[in-house]
Amino acid sequence: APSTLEPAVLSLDWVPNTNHTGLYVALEKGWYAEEGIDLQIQIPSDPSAALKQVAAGNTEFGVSFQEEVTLARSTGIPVVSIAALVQHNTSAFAALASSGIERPRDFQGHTYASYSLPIEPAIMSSLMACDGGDSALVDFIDVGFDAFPALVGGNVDLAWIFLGWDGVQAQLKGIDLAVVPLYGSCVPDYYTPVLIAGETTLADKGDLARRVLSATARGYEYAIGHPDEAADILLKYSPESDPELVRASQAYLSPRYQDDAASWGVQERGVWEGLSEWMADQGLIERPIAVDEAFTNEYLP
Amino acid sequence: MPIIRVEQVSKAFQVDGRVFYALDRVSMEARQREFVSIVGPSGCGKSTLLNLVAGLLDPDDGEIALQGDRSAPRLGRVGYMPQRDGLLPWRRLLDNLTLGPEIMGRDVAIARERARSLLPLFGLEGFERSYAHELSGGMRQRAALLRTLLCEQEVVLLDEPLGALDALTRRTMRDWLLDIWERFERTMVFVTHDVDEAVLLSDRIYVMSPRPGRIVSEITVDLSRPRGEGLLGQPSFISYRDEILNTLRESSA
Amino acid sequence: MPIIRVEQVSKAFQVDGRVFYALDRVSMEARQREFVSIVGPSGCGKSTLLNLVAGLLDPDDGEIALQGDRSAPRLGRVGYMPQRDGLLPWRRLLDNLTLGPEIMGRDVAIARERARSLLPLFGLEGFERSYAHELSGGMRQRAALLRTLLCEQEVVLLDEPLGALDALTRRTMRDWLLDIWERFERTMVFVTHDVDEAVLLSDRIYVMSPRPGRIVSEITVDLSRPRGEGLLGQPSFISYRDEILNTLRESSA
Amino acid sequence: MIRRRLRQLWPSVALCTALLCGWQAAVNLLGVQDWLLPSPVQIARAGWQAAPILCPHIWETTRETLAGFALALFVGLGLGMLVDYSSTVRAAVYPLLVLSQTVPVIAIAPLLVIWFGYGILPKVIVVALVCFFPIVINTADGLQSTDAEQIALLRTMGATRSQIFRKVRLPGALPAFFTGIKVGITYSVVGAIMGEWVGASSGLGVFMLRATNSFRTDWVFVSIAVTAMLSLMLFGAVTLLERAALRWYWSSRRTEEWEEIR
Amino acid sequence: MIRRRLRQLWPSVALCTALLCGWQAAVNLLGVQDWLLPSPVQIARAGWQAAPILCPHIWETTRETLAGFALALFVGLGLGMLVDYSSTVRAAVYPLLVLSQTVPVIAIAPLLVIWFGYGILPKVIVVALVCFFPIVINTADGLQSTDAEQIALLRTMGATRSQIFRKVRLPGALPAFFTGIKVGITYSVVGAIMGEWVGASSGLGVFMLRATNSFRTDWVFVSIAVTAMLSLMLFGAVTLLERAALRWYWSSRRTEEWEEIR
Ligand SMILES: Nc1ncnc2c1ncn2[C@@H]1O[C@H](COP(=O)(O)OP(=O)(O)OP(=O)(O)O)[C@@H](O)[C@H]1O
Ligand SMILES: Nc1ncnc2c1ncn2[C@@H]1O[C@H](COP(=O)(O)OP(=O)(O)OP(=O)(O)O)[C@@H](O)[C@H]1O
Ligand SMILES: [Mg+2]
Ligand SMILES: [Mg+2]
Repeated sequence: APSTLEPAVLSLDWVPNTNHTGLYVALEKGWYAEEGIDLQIQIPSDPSAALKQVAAGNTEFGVSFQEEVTLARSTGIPVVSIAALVQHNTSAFAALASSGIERPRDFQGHTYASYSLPIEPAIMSSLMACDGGDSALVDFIDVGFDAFPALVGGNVDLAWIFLGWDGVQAQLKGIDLAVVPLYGSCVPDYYTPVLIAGETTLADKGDLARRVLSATARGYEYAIGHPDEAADILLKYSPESDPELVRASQAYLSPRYQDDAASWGVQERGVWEGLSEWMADQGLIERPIAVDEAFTNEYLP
Repeated sequence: MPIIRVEQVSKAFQVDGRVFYALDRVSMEARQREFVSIVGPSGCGKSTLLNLVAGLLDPDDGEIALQGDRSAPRLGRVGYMPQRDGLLPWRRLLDNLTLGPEIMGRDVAIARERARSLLPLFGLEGFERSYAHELSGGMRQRAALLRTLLCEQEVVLLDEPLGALDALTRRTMRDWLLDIWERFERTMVFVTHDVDEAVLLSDRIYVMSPRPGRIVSEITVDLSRPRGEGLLGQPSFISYRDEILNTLRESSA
Repeated sequence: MPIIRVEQVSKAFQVDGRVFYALDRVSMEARQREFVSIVGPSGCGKSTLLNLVAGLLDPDDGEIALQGDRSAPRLGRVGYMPQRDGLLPWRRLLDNLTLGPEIMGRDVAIARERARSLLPLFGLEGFERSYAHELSGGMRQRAALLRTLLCEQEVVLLDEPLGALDALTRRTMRDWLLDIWERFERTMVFVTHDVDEAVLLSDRIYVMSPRPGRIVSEITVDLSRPRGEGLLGQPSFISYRDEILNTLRESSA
Repeated sequence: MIRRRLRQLWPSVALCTALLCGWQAAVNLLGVQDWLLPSPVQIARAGWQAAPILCPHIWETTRETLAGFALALFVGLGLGMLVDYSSTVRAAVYPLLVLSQTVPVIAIAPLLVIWFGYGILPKVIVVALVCFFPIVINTADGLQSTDAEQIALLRTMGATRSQIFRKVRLPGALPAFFTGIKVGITYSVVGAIMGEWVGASSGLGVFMLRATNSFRTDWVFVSIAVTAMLSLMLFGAVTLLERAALRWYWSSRRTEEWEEIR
Repeated sequence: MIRRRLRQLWPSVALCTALLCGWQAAVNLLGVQDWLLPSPVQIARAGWQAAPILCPHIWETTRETLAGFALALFVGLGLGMLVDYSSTVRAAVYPLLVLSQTVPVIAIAPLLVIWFGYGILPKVIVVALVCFFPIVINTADGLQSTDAEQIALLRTMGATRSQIFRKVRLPGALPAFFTGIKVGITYSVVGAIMGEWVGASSGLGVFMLRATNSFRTDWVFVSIAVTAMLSLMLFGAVTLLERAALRWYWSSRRTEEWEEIR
């Protein structure tokens, strides 16, 4: 009976997009209810706010990113990554194809629209260093509101985009982008986005986490198998989104949720260690974090 | 025991940085049921004196006692008609008139009825719902006078209540004032520029001189009441009048 | 040719939703160098008439001509002292006095000098830098009068300019007004409640009746000038005075 | 009466129409891409299309706005009076009022959610926070501007502080109070939208964010248009209320208007 | 004079100190995590530590604020006068003014960037956009409240519209104008921060974003504290200016204050 459902809040990192499809599928199909959960999905003011709410424990679950979790844990914020929503980093640096930028060292002398994330300069400099460039010659502009329009409008030369969303959008609009993907470059791969929970939540309501992940995994598995239906479900919950964009993006992302992993959501220790050490090298965190506390596969079905 | 007793009161203002004495050791009093007038040249401190008695100002020096009490606050114990009418612009005439009873917590409905019944006498009938800016200068003054009297205080201070009125209206108002005073046993302090009026109305008259404001003479008017306009030509009247005018003339010279 | 000519002018206001005639077919005129007074009971429309002549209001009916011109705008062509002083609260006294010359684009420095030289006569010396709220009622009125005369217009409308003044100050101001009028060949329209004053000063007197405001009588005062206070007791003076008072009494009855 | 109101509307309608036409022409002639700046016609079309989705969002935002503004009114008036109560209170409270406006909502968003959850409350609080400030300052300054003569008169009648306040200060401060309300209500809908960014699942702010993220600029502009319309309606309602409440004030101004050659 | 000013400061200093102590105690006693809400002591320590980094940001934001506010003043006063010019202009322009406040900066950020780039200009525009509105409304309402008798007097002197405006309306509207300025200036620094979110490489807004994303809540609060301090200083400066400009006004109010039993 619905009256016995256990309420839980899940805070997205940002407005609903295809990263979140599995969540909405599970919601729509009633799989959370089957697990006895009344899941509420909320949208925060910004990603870091979601993480803090989860850490504080008044929001049970959240969507975040591995580098954020690493950073947060290094400052003592008790959040744990419990599932990888997408197995590999789909971020990329993008420029307009007409700009002539093709590889990282070409970034020199150009302007870059930054989200003010601390990881951006580090990644940029590593990437460029591998290619014999110098990131000091890139002009960073912090764009609090939106980077992609600035890129397309020609106000900046470079922006950080998500291939599964901005990249798809560019294709649909017939904008030719030159992209330098992070996955496969000399920068360590990491999980983005991930599902997180607070340490206290896990300690007190470990079973809830297990049930949520069980339903969520079903949702993502469905999305992997039925991209079109899954896209329609997402659109039902986010009718403001552009259907064409969502469908194309879903087609791009569905095979990438699980990708080469044994099952959906699994995270590897190596990936966590790799990023943590790299971030420590870059001075983003003082010392590598204890990765075993930062992530767990324990709650996955 | 006098109802109002002002003893050696001084009051100074700052004018252009310098201290300026508006009142200098002024003493005066008004006994129960007395009609006291204050005459004096413009700017001699008459309004300041009334402000002090009403409790709006505190003396820099000296003491003021209402009903023998020197220390009690004076605000709210006299009916005061200030020189400028002070009608509230957002109230219609009738609501302006009943302000006093309203503040004092009396029955406003009764006050309204009383005000309404007096409107014709004050030449304000038909203007019950007018705002102040729709009234003529004299009408505003009459409204302020009526408002003051509707406060029904035993002691009434009037600062040039008839200044903006023509001779006829003035006489009506004056008669009515005397009537109120006699019938309801009021004590009146009356500031005026009109020496004839002062003599006609008063039991006692204080004459003031300016800069600094001082009381230069106190005249008791020993004319029998009721006093009509017919008195104006009589020698006793004229002698009072001339005495006051002379005092004024001398003190200003 | 009269400098001011008011012909069959009517003016109505809305009072409580009803139309109310403040002036009903009023005709009057003032010739060059003439001293014209208007007397009438409070609320009869004297201020309204002056507002019309000054151009602040437009007649609902009838015509007004300044210097023979019926159609030209009247604003800015007469010196006008309104019944309420209208001193600007953010200006110090001296700056209030020179407002007219300032508006008319005359040399303000000269006007200031002139104002300063007249301050003692007006009993305002030492208050050059006072704000309006620091002046007594009579001082405000004198300031307004001085401000009006510093406009140096040929035609001057004065709405009860001496109402708040005591007899002595009043006489000084009156004498000075006459002096200005004679020396500088002004045309004066003077609203007063004081019938004596009207007779003493005027060449011609209009008497008004109230509701609706009408001119009930026009009296030409044939007394030789200069006219002193001594005139007050003389039979010719008294007959003028009584005539006016009688007219007023009758029209109000 | 109503016809006069309508006559007063035409200048703004005319000007708005002219601006919209200019915008349309500029977009068409300059070939501005629609994802950057859609034309009015595109926006109208998008609005038509989005209407069914939009309605519940509008309703949600309206609720938040009204509740928040009511709170702002209450708090603003209360604080305005408090600040007027004594110069010590004034000196103590004023800086805090200023402080309250200098904290970006986004910076305290996590706190708001943790304290007040995801319900309507945090949005109501954000709206109130945004709107109350002009109301307080205008009320306080209006109360302070009371005519000294009027106060003196009431004091001679033995009026208590609270009587002076109710009978003189408050009516005298009403014009300034309404000015503050007009400024405040203008911010209210935008305040609700900002409140929704703290965390919400419906409302115009949510709609706007989602549309932005989908690069549906036309829908973004639809939500701006709706926001603007809501704000204008509220502003208009306050203006009507002002006219009604300040009849004496406007009647004495009107005198001036016909007196003046405009 | 200066001692009196200082004496006026103590209530606010006392209240602020009390509030800060309460905050500190609450954080300590309730064990609030510092990444959620740092204590005042932690903020102060973080401020000390961040000072060298912070200074250029503060300077940048101050520049934007001042330039933007100057523009707002200019535009606000100008529009206030324009709106007062005729009731037709008023009716036409007022809705546009309201509209200008209902567009969230986030929605027009891309346009701002495309039109004005990443220089100081878009920030100045955002500040002006945020601040000018209360100035216009207060100026317009203040101008409208002019005493009808005073205007009548000037008209009899043959004053032109512009003379009436300069000699009566404007001085009479000054108190309301200053109220508007006080409200506007309070928004100015936050406006600059929002302007920086449109795109900037330095400024308090940038600092705040970076600190937020690095989970340095203490630094976020440092930047809020700096914002608050800047805003307070500007507000204080305006208040001083108001006192100086409205000597007549305050002198007539003072009469009332010593008259009143407070
Ligand atoms: N608030 C004030 N600040 C400075 N000076 C003042 C103040 N109030 C009154 N004065 C001065 O005190 C003197 C006396 O003023 P007051 O109003 O008592 O005169 P008055 O006798 O009533 O004159 P009038 O007959 O003209 O009304 C005047 O010179 C006036 O300028
Ligand atoms: N703006 C207005 N609206 C409505 N009625 C008005 C207005 N102005 C004047 N009146 C009315 O017109 C009549 C004449 O007013 P006016 O001021 O001309 O009288 P007055 O002769 O100057 O009186 P007083 O001697 O008392 O100053 C009065 O009844 C007044 O109520
Ligand atoms: Mg006086
Ligand atoms: Mg009159």
